[in-house]
Amino acid sequence: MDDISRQVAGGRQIGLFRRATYWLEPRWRDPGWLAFAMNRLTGVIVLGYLVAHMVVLSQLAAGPSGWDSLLATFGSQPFLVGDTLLIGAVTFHALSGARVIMLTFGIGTRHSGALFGLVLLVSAGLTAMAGWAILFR
Amino acid sequence: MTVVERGEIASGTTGRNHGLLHSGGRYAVKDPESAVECIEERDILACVAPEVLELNGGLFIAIEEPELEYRDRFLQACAQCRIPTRELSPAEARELEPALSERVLAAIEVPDGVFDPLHLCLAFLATARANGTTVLPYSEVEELVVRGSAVEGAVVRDRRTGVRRTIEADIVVNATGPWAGRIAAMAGLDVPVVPTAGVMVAVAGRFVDRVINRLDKPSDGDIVLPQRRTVVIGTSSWPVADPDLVAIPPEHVALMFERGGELVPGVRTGVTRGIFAASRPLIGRPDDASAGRELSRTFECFDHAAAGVPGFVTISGGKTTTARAMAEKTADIVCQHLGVAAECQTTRTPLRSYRDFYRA
Amino acid sequence: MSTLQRPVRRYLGRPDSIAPGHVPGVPGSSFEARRAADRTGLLWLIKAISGGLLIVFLGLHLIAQHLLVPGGLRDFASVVDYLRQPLALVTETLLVASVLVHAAIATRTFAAELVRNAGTLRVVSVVIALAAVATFGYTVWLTISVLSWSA
Amino acid sequence: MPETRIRLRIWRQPAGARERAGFETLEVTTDPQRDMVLDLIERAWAEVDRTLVFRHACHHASCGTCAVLVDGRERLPCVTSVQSVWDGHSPLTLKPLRNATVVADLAIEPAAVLAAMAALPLPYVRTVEREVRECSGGDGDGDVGTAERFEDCLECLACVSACTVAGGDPDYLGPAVLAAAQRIVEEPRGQDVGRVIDMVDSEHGVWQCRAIWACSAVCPSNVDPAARIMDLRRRLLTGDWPAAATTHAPAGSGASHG
Repeated sequence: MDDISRQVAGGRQIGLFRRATYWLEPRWRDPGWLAFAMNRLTGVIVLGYLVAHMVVLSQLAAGPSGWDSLLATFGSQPFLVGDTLLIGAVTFHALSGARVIMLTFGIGTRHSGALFGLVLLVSAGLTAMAGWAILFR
Repeated sequence: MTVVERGEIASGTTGRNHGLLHSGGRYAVKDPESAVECIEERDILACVAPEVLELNGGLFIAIEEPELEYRDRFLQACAQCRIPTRELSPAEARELEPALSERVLAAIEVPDGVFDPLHLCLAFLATARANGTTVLPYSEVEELVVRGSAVEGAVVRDRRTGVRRTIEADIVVNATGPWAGRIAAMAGLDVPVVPTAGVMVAVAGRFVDRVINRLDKPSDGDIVLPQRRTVVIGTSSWPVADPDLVAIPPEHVALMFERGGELVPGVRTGVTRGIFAASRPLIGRPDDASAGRELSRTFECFDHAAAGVPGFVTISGGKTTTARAMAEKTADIVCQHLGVAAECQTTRTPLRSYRDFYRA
Repeated sequence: MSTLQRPVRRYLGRPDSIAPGHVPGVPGSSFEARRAADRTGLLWLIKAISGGLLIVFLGLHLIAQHLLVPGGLRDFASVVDYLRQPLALVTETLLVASVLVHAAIATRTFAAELVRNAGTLRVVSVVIALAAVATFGYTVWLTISVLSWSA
Repeated sequence: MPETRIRLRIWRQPAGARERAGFETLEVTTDPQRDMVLDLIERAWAEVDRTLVFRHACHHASCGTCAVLVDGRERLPCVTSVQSVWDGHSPLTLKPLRNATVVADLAIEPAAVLAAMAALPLPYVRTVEREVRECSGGDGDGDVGTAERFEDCLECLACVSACTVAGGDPDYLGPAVLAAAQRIVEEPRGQDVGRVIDMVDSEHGVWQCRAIWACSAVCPSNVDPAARIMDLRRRLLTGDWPAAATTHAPAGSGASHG
């Protein structure tokens, strides 16, 4: 933290709880806030899944019999629904990240709110398609 | 030295004006004393505080036939007051300022400028702070400390904490503009200051870069000047009893649009950004206040020692443009009383950046 | 192309625009010392690039591993056949690598918001980096053990 | 529109002390079509409670002192008409800006952020751009490019208040300072661009912005800080900033000092 930041701080202390939850304080009138909060939430969800995915994949080390017996459970309905939601989180997170990158390079800076709307729309569409492919095909 | 301000810096009259850095042209014909003060101060500020000034110049333009006769008297008066002028053809004027009315008959360029009231004040105060002055905002003078017949300090309440404390002082300077009467009364004195309000209207759209004045004797709504992406139309005049809360007569507002529209037609259809009024401290007696327009714009410094109340000086009247000159005159009197033989340097000492006011 | 040299030298080499000196009025504010420690721009760029790569590799992964596979899940033999193809092996490895890089940088950003002390933050960053490398190591080991299983 | 009564639910916080802070309702008369919200605050002070502390100066959006939260949204009350924010009957809630220390009631202490602005420092005068001049009618386009005007930023700190990130980290330089830095990079006027670039290219500088864009949404003065922060990020990644102070400082602009 350099001296300019220390001056900006000007004695305003922010506690650990607020530092951990500041991004959840709603600003419904600013779509960018929702984009940021959902980006984080979906990020955490996907990270959580990846850890679980790693644990599951470690069963491969137990050989074919161990692994193949798992397929039935992971192919069951609740898991498929879970997978669809997961794809929703991933697509949203990816497109929301793309939005930030576009804005950083000056693309769509006049419509940052609308860009978020587009991200929601496209990710919902993709998720619906994936859901159809997973659940009904 | 301590500066005590009742609210935020410049929350009084000085903060709430249209920010015209007078070249003096407005007063050259009718109030030459004021005009000379303005042009001298304009040149000083342009060199000591360039950072907070827009120096795009100003135009006096004639719209109607009768105003053409005023042109020669205006040029002659400006020459006498050493205000540099340059005559432009109507076409040249409209080339520089395309938003001007098509009916421009004559145009004279003068070195008017525009300042930002708050930041000009902060520049002065930043320089004062750098030289050891303490600035106390949100601190209201509730009483003067009068011992015998002399004023020896003031009782100040910090409105943020409610704490009252007394500040002892060798000399108390009453520089409270239209409130000068109220403060002087605390020492049993009466100063001839007449609070005279004037309405100003801010319209969205930077129609002009220069200050546009009407080439005529001073009248209501005779000025349109730029402030960032807006223009401000001013002003009018009516005496007010209590400068704390000025009720704006609607007809004055309508007059601003109508008169301002004659100079820059675009303002009539512009979006109103702000309608505001502050009361100017004009020197004079209430009875001649009805002719508010005629009261001189010059300033006056009352050394109340002469009235048997030493340690108390009132400075009032004047314009924001001539604030430095007012301070110089007051400081001369204060130095006399304190036996200080310093020579004024504020005409050539560059002001600190207003930003330094916020530095530790 | 010449302007691109500047970010490269700024973030990777000796930045050309080291502030000549002290900022008057702001105590102890020479920027040189701080400059070297602050490559957040580079971190952001890597996060963005890895994000972009993720979109590609995850897309391939979803298609190759789930969409084209009947029932959506590969049994053990199918996993081995798939990983035997060199192209699949490369894309899956790059997928894991970019996920780990992306997640590591993002986790560090979270940590930077919670941790006030610069020293502690540096430690946490190193821990996160080690965790990512360790995870990558584990996936390499797992892949090898799966491929060698059938041999 | 006839005069009517309006209740102002104003945050009161004597001497910034949080424990004695709370809302108080002051009622004043208003003509919603003509009054601005600042007129109501001033009337509440003058007629109802003289202890009310609030910041104000110019009353026409040129000084930036009066910014407050009106029903939770950052606004300049001096240019916010009552009819544009009032539904005609429910009280209007007024609170001091977020992410700043409260001096008392509605007044905040701007020094922390403005000291950082002073460290840049952004010259206050700039050259007039073509698109800003309303050249209605007439042939010429005036003297765009040589005439001067003040920077758009009023330093009112509405953007800092609206910034979610600034709410979580006091060390974040914030939209106001970063937008000012971008203006220096865009129009150096004799400032040391390299030093400003070093200052903003940091953990608590442009890279902490999350593209929320609330700052640009509430800015009352056309600064669009979010787009300027992103412009700085783009410039840093592509090396697109002037090596030295190439453009001369226009006449009368801030001499580099301090």
